[in-house]
Amino acid sequence: MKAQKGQVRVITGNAAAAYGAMLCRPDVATSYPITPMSEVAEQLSTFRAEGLVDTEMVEVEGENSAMNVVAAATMAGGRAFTATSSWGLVFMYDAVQHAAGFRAPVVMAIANRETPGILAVSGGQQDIISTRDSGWIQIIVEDCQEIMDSIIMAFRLAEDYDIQLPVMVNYDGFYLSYLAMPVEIPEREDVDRFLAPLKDQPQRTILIPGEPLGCGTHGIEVGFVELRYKHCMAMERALQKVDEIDREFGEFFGRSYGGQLEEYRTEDADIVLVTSGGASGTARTVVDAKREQGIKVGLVKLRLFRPFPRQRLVGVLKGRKAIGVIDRSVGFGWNTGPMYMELRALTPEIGIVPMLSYIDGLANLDITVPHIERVVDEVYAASQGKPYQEVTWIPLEE
Amino acid sequence: MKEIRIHGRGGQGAVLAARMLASAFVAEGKSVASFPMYGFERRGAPVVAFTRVDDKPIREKTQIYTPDCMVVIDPTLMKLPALFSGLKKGGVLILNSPNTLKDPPNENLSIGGVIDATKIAVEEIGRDIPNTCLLGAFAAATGWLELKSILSCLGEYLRGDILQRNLRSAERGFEQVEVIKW
Amino acid sequence: MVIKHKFIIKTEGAWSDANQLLLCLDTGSWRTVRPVSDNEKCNYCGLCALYCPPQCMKDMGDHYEANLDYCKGCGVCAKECPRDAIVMVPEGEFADEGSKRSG
Amino acid sequence: MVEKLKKKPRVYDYFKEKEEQYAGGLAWCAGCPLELNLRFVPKVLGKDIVIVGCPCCSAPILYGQNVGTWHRLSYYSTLMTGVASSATGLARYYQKVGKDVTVVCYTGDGCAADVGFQPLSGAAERNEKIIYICYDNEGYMNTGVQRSSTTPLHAATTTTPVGKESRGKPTVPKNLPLIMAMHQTAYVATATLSHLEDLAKKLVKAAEKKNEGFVYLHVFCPCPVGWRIPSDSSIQVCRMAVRTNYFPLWEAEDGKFRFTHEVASPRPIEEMTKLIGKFAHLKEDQLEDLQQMVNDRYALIKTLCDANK
Repeated sequence: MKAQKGQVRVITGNAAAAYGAMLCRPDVATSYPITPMSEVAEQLSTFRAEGLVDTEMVEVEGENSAMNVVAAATMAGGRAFTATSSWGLVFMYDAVQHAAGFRAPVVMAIANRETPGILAVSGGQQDIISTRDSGWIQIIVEDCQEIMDSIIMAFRLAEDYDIQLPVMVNYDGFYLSYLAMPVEIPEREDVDRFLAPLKDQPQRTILIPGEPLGCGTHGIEVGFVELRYKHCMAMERALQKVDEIDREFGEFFGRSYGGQLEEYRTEDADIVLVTSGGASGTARTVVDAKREQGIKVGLVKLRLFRPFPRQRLVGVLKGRKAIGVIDRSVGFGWNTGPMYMELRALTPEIGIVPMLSYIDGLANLDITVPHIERVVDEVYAASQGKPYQEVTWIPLEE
Repeated sequence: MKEIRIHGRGGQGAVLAARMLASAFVAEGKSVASFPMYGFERRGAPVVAFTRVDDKPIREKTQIYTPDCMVVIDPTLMKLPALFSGLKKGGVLILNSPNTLKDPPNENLSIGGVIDATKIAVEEIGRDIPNTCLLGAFAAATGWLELKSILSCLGEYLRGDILQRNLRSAERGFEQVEVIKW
Repeated sequence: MVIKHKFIIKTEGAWSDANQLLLCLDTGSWRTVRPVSDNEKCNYCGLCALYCPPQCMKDMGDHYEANLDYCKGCGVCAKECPRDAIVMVPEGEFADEGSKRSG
Repeated sequence: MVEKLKKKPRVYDYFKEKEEQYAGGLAWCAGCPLELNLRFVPKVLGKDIVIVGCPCCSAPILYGQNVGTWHRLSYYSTLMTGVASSATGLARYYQKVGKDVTVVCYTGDGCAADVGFQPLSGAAERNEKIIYICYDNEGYMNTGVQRSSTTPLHAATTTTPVGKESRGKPTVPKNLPLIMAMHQTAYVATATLSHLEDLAKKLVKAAEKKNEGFVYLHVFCPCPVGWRIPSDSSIQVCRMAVRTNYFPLWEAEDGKFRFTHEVASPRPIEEMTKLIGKFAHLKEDQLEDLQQMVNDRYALIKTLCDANK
């Protein structure tokens, strides 16, 4: 059974996010502006005004309220969507943790942008890193089509009875939010069909007016520990679930993204690059070019950041001669890239090989082809036993 | 090291008693550590407070599971099943109660200090705040510190007329406690 | 990892359910005084029951009596009674059936 | 033998739900009017309401403990920063699926006037169909009597102590009910526990007006422990607050004001402050300050009510 061919339209990443949400018919959604994602809110409001969807649009007065609105709506039994970016995401952080603790299956699109401290109305993944321990599932996508598809998959994941966890779909602010690309928009009934399995699952516990049921309770001593443990077990289950849903999406819509991560030309690779987000696309072109120059390099696109795909990463990184990690954010304290920091933790399982951390693409700076070429050359040199430096801030070395 | 566990209800001064006791031991050059354990603060809700005393600095940060001495500020707490859990053999009980104790409420108890601290507090302070009176009784029944150490530290916590009334309450606790040896 | 603990919370998230367990505090033990109503003075106006914060005044047909399991001895009933028919009496004087405060 | 009255107080006629929804023994301090207030609400509004609450004095009762719960009401707990917004999420979902549900927010002044004011104002401006009840105990009492923006002028709290250099709270309190009325939502009213029939009428009106838009009830709710009042005098303090015009009882429908209880000859503020320990340190000048504030605020609300005559 295959979905019908969808209508192809050239739309921005933001619009793709709005389409993804609209197609899943959320009961409640919020709109609040923040550069670079405001268009998501505008587009959703337009869909509502045109009657394309009957979502209750709540024009909240701030992101903190946005998260509280959608979390409550899901706990009442509804489907809810919201979108924000950096400063907005950290402003709602108490409610973000609250939603995760409640196991509220909210789906949130985030156009990634630098976080407060230094005003930067510009792209970077610091907001993902700043909320990586919030208990949310975090997915990072590469292009506009993947934004839309991932939001549809995110509802299947979040509302799955075995998961019941909120999901962030992260896409690069500016580089993807404003990037216009052809996007195939599936037919409504096909999305309904893809989400239909959720209806056959048991009904999750929801608020029932008049029933003596309290949503959110004092976790007292071991009761609290139980809930944290269950939360971690759900995260554990999400690893397989992400792969399953991606496979199912591929069989039905003809597009799949590898689930937890995607491997590109890693079969015989001596050295491997690890990237996430839009830079992964640029990295593919560099991998092809370097392959022609005889360097056996492969790419891992880290798509699922939380829960962290340890097993699959060990599978693809074990036995390589050297690894290069490009981070679009800063790991304060380790003073390396944060994703590099997490991959270092796999050393006991993948063996001690040179692992190089690259910080690039902050504050809208571009992770260019020459930058990535330099990474391949240095990682290759390191694999040949040449000395290397652990951390490279590429923009500062130009 | 001596471990003292104080049981009371919100508003009866259990937390303050633990702190005052700690200050009193410091007056005799001891090392101390004292902290309370309660959920939400509510007048009347059960509260437990801990004080550890030793010659060398205290490093443990846990609750007290094997107390050497129990101070029970509210007699109705005597019916709590786990009240005496972990009490060391040869333990001491300081109890605020109008009635004496014939036999020990727990087999590990060997000394009982019983006093109607509520009556003394109402007479001296005008309100049922029995904590300082029980500290006086504690000094007499355990002999672990002198009354004047307790009296000297009350000034850190109370002032003026309230201080004077509490000093008298502590003195009467010291003089009028019924010390029972089991 | 061998989990010995028997989970008490059956739901994924934190939910409490009165159908499973309705909790109740022994606030009656908080009292130091209790209300005593004088049937001669009381004209059964019901204000004591109306203003009682724990709403634990029992209607005895011609006067009200506090439910001693819950009454905290706050004294609002005595204060609000227009005919001063209720007096707050120290618990010590009730070493009888109603009191749980036998020392 | 005195003649026994036949009729019960009229307030009981307003009860839609006679059965007590809460357990008998609850963790409120002895004499706390908040306990009366919270037990009173579902009796008038009915037991099918959904209460939205946050950490505050009523949290140890409204929240369950692990699976156990202290009452039989449907309850949603959230953050102090998220009460009105969470209620919006619930109300909007129920409207979307066509269920007529009364969502009642229930917080103290710390949430409503301070940290949760932004979502409260947002929900009011959007005229969301919810009832927001604030019990104003003029400070953060659950955490130990710290000041809030509704703590009165010159009042002593643990964070506005009386000392050589300072004598209580130096600023006037935020006039939250009036601010909320300025949002011109469906219904705003003030109420207190000494005037239970007035409160009952306003809860009944709230249930109606909630179908048109946002309802805000501001309930004056003294804290015996925090204000240093004897446990038996909390209702008396409410009464004196009304009689001194310190807390006038009024309502505003779609921005039109009306007194629901006018005090013929208001008593001097001293008759209330003398009952309350947190004002015990007030000297003549501070007492005059407070009286002036009460007079000014009363004149303002009177003007608004007269404008509507």
